[in-house]
Amino acid sequence: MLHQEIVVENQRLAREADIYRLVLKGTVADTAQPGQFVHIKVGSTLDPLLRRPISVAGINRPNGEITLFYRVAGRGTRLLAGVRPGESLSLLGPVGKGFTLPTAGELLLVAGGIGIFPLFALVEAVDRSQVKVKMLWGGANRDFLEAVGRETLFQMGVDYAVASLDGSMGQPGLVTDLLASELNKKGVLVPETGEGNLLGSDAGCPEDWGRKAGFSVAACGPRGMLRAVTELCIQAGAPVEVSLEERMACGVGACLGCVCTVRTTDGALERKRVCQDGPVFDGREVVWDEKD
Amino acid sequence: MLHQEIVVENQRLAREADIYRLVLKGTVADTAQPGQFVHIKVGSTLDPLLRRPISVAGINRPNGEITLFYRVAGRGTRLLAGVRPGESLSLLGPVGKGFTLPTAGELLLVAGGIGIFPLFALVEAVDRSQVKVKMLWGGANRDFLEAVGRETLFQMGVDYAVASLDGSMGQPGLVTDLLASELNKKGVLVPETGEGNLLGSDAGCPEDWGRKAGFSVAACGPRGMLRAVTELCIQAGAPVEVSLEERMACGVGACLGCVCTVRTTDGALERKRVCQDGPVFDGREVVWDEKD
Amino acid sequence: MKKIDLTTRLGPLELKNPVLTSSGTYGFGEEYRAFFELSRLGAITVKGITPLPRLGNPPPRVAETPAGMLNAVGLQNPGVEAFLTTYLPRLEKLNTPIIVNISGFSLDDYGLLASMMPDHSCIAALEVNISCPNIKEGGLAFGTDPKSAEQVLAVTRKNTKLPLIAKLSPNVTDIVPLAKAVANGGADIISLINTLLGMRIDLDTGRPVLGNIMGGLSGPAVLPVAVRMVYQVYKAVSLPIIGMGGISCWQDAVEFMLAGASAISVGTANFINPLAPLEIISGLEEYCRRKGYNRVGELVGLAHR
Amino acid sequence: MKKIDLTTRLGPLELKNPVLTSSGTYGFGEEYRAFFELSRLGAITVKGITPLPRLGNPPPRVAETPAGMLNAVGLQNPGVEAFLTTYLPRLEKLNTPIIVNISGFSLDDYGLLASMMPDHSCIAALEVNISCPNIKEGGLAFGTDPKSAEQVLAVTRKNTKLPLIAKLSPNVTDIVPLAKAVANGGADIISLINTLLGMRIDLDTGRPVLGNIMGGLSGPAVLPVAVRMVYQVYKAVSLPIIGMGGISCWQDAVEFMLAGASAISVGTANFINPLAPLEIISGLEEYCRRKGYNRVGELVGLAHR
Ligand SMILES: Cc1cc2nc3c(=O)[nH]c(=O)nc-3n(C[C@H](O)[C@H](O)[C@H](O)COP(=O)(O)OP(=O)(O)OC[C@H]3O[C@@H](n4cnc5c(N)ncnc54)[C@H](O)[C@@H]3O)c2cc1C
Ligand SMILES: Cc1cc2nc3c(=O)[nH]c(=O)nc-3n(C[C@H](O)[C@H](O)[C@H](O)COP(=O)(O)OP(=O)(O)OC[C@H]3O[C@@H](n4cnc5c(N)ncnc54)[C@H](O)[C@@H]3O)c2cc1C
Ligand SMILES: Cc1cc2nc3c(=O)[nH]c(=O)nc-3n(C[C@H](O)[C@H](O)[C@H](O)COP(=O)(O)O)c2cc1C
Ligand SMILES: Cc1cc2nc3c(=O)[nH]c(=O)nc-3n(C[C@H](O)[C@H](O)[C@H](O)COP(=O)(O)O)c2cc1C
Ligand code: FES
Ligand code: FES
Repeated sequence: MLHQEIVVENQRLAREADIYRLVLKGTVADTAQPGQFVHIKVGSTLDPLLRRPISVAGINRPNGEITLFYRVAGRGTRLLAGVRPGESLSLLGPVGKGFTLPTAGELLLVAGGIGIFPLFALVEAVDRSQVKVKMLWGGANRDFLEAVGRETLFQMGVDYAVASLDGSMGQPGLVTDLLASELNKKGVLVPETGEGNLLGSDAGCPEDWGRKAGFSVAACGPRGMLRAVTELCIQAGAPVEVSLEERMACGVGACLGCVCTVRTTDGALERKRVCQDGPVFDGREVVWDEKD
Repeated sequence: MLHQEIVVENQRLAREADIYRLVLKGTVADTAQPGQFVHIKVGSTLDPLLRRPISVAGINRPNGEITLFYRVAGRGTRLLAGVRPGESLSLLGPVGKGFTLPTAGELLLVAGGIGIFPLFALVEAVDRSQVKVKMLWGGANRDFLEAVGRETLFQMGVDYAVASLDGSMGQPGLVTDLLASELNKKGVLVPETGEGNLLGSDAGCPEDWGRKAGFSVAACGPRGMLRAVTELCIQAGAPVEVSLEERMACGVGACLGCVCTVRTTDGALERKRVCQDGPVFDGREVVWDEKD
Repeated sequence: MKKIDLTTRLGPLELKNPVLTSSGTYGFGEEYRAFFELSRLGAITVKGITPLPRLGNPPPRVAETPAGMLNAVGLQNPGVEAFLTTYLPRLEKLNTPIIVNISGFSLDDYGLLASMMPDHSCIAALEVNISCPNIKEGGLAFGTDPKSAEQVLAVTRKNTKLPLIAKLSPNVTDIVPLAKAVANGGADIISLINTLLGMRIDLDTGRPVLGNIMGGLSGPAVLPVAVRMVYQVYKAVSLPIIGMGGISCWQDAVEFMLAGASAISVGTANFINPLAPLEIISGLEEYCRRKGYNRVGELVGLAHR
Repeated sequence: MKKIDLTTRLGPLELKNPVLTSSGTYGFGEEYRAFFELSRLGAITVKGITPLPRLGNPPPRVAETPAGMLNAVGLQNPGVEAFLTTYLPRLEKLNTPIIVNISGFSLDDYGLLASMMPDHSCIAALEVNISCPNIKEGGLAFGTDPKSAEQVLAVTRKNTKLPLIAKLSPNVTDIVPLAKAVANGGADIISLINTLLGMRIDLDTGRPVLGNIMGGLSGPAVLPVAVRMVYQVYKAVSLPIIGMGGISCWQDAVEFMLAGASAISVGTANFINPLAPLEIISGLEEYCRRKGYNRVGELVGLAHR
């Protein structure tokens, strides 16, 4: 669980976006699964104190390498950006419950911004001779999308569609618009009743169209987007898995610091640990409005 | 006062002793004086928090370079040891009151262990065509002395004698033994009266032999050694300057964190700031037993 | 190599070494099983247990601070019944003394919790938490008023034969009267410190970071406050002390023992370095060897000479 | 570029910007003259002044802690007479409002100090320090008992027309009663926090590091405790607040203002980065610009929405 791994590469992808690709050699690659993350000690001193969770975006078992992508968000990731090839990093992991790997049918991936990173690992892991994979991806604009991963997507040879807020690339608008069209195309989207919230239970799901149609959805991105994706999937009766983020301390399930609220099948509220019970959850069980 | 200087060299001198030579290029060299120090920010985060004081050991005005020597003592100096040429460091300084530069007569330098570092700068700065300079230096053993500076001393071409605790190099014993013989040779040492403490005032000085003989002493090393050196100099009636160390915060005289106790000429006790009123003090004014 | 005696006596509680893990930072032990053989620990203190199950506070529950962290978990726990039926049997298998941290909102709660804890299981002691800052209903209030603190200990004492550890809050003007009060109430051991009350505000939203607004500060940042309190309590009260607050390496552990702690407990540091407790055990041993002590117990309180 | 109004009103005290430097960390100003034009500061608070000169505590007086430091200077200062004759004339030349921090060991001391401070000089306000942890004779005692705190402020009020700032200690169970007490006593402004009581022990000697054994913890480590207390006092008392404790960058300053501080003060951070106060002034300005505020005062207390 605790590994000292060697930095093979730690490189900025593009000036504007402040995104780095980090390749690490060690033993995490042996067991990592798409959707899991590693918990990284940045810096060698007591400040910053806590480890930083970064999703596994690529798993190269033969080479013993994992690939991570990260955005410089604050002090910790800035320190991480200063690490050089040949140095080593302390990793805890791989941690968490990853995505379900479908073995047949169709897998729709929905990514918001840098939420695409863990989905790279999923694309790689799925047997694309058996499963049809399509990626829907939204971001602010062309520059961002180019910087973050268009190239990677292209190299993966996966079918994809993009949306950008300013229309500079792909369809103007949100990635959830792409998803809605996709579901419409499939004819599985139940028209909204206007009766409000379908979330938090299966109750609102009128029919199991999506599941029957043999496709499922996996999504990663900002919370608002994941909520919208879940709503659409409920309307479409499609299984949906979402990867959540929460501030973390231990990363192993011991501190109860990283919880999200879920509604269990019997309707009771429960707090689950994003680090251990997730980060991937069934979208339907997540209580999207957390109040008390 | 606040400088960002470029690391030209940061190199371990010897395996066993964990001593580094650090050469920095910038503007401190323009004004630094022997005995002064620079206050260095180690690391880029909030831990360790405080700057670290390191004496200026070499001043190369034409090249705009200063040389520092430091021993890895703890977390801060360990971080410093990781800095690479080409990186930059934040220095505050040069700070403090350095050694008096004699222009004639003889200057006896007395160094204990790594206390030799600031004295290197003094050797360099003194006009040796006018002033006779001799270095007395003590350390634990040959390995240590070789590692820390025998080579540098040799290159400086200064007259020197060494003492080592285990006798593996030079005279067996303490550097203060060397000083006592030196003073005896000069015939200036008053035989001890056995009446005890001469420290803390000029009162105990029977005659001004040393001063009259035109020589003075400058010393740097552990507190116990400096005290013994001062006692000998008082017996010899010789002016003595000592470089003190104290834990520091601001380094500019603002926090009153780094004081030593001195007795003023009228006999009153006073607390002086090592960073600003020192680090070099007249040995006679220092109150060596600090109690309340 | 000289063998150092690491056994540690805390009043009625004897442990094989003085290194514990702290309540709320070590789950129910199992979470750290992947890292090493947990039986090597002096003891494991489990998450605070309340009479009824608690959902705890809404997220976010943690925030980082300089060399520290805030938490506002709010005593999420399965409740005493689920603890006894589901968790205790699993704890038995860890082969380590277990200290159960108990938290109540009334004197009755404490009495009830104490009376329900079996005294022939892996449970080696109860840690009476009168100092949790993350709940509105009580907790901290018991920990800041000497009279209430004494009553909590007294009622707990009446309901169990297990060794009792009183866990004190640092959020007080003077720790000594509290320490004396819990001693009078019947505590066998004092543990300190719990977390310091703190908060952070998010610059983007302009709102407090934590769902619960305020939270408890732990980690290296609080170490000097904790060492000071251990020193003060050691001087004033004769009960053995379990010191904690910011311990992340053996040097910190030695500092606490010199200040007066007979045992120490590792909390937040587990999150950064799960091997910290083991490293501390060997560091303590090595320090004793270097300094010429035969028993780790010889360190206790030396700074008071 | 939109101009942001940085002027700051603290009751009777108006400052050109909300960034001050803290007592005991900024000497008598002159020590920092080499770094920038000191008149750019909102105000400078000078070292605590007592009626008689004080040698202070024996060294060592400082110790480093994780993201913080301890000090036990013990109020070394030249005494009020030397202050008035030697230091005040030099302070006049700095062209900046000066806040004089006063410390006493009795009510009379505070009355005397207040009565001796001229009200037509560069002195813009008095900061009444009832919270210094580094002296045995009093100081902290005044700062932990609401009744005494009120009396200190009342006697000070009676002896001066200058704006009065009451500086509170964080070493209390509840900061709110203290804040209310100094408000009743006649304080115009509340400043908080002073240092937290802490200590460290040297592993080589086995003895406390500080000459005075215990000392005051300051620096980033204490920031979450300070923000919490500003938040609590803002909620409970209507006086303007000067927030301090661990501020080292503009982000920290914004956090304090959102919590309820009308001005902030930089202490320990000066030791590491003497330019910190200037960087904070421009950072605050830039933040207001980005967030669309016209006056820095609009930030005050926003976290309470
Ligand atoms: C399971 C998981 C997987 C993640 N995978 C990736 C990834 O593959 N690539 C990537 O770039 N980022 C990822 N993140 C987010 C990443 O962990 C944070 O951006 C990082 O911890 C910020 O650290 P910092 O010190 O740079 O920023 P800080 O200075 O700590 O904070 C900067 C900003 O980041 C936010 N933040 C801090 N901690 C977290 C956190 N744990 N989760 C979310 N936001 C946070 C804060 O709200 C703040 O606004 C993941 C987070 C989680 C929980
Ligand atoms: C004016 C002055 C000039 C100095 N010049 C040199 C020099 O040229 N070369 C050199 O190697 N060292 C020099 N020192 C000592 C050097 O500053 C300390 O060794 C260093 O700050 C220790 O930092 P650290 O983080 O590595 O150790 P820490 O982990 O902070 O402490 C390790 C040990 O060093 C001691 N220490 C900590 N701070 C100081 C301090 N300010 N002064 C003395 N001891 C301290 C502590 O007692 C502790 O035992 C000088 C000190 C002063 C005050
Ligand atoms: C996430 C978290 C949860 C905690 N929960 C509890 C608890 O339930 N009961 C308790 O007595 N202390 C609890 N504590 C306090 C710790 O046991 C310990 O006293 C404190 O964190 C100081 O030690 P540290 O700095 O080593 O973490 C908790 C601390 C943290 C960080
Ligand atoms: C070395 C030092 C000396 C101090 N002296 C005083 C003092 O004389 N009077 C006072 O009211 N506060 C004094 N303080 C407290 C500071 O003014 C300030 O309240 C505290 O350090 C918290 O702020 P910081 O974390 O930014 O330093 C002193 C602090 C330090 C570090
Ligand atoms: S981060 Fe500790 S339980 Fe998830
Ligand atoms: S270190 Fe601040 S006065 Fe010397």
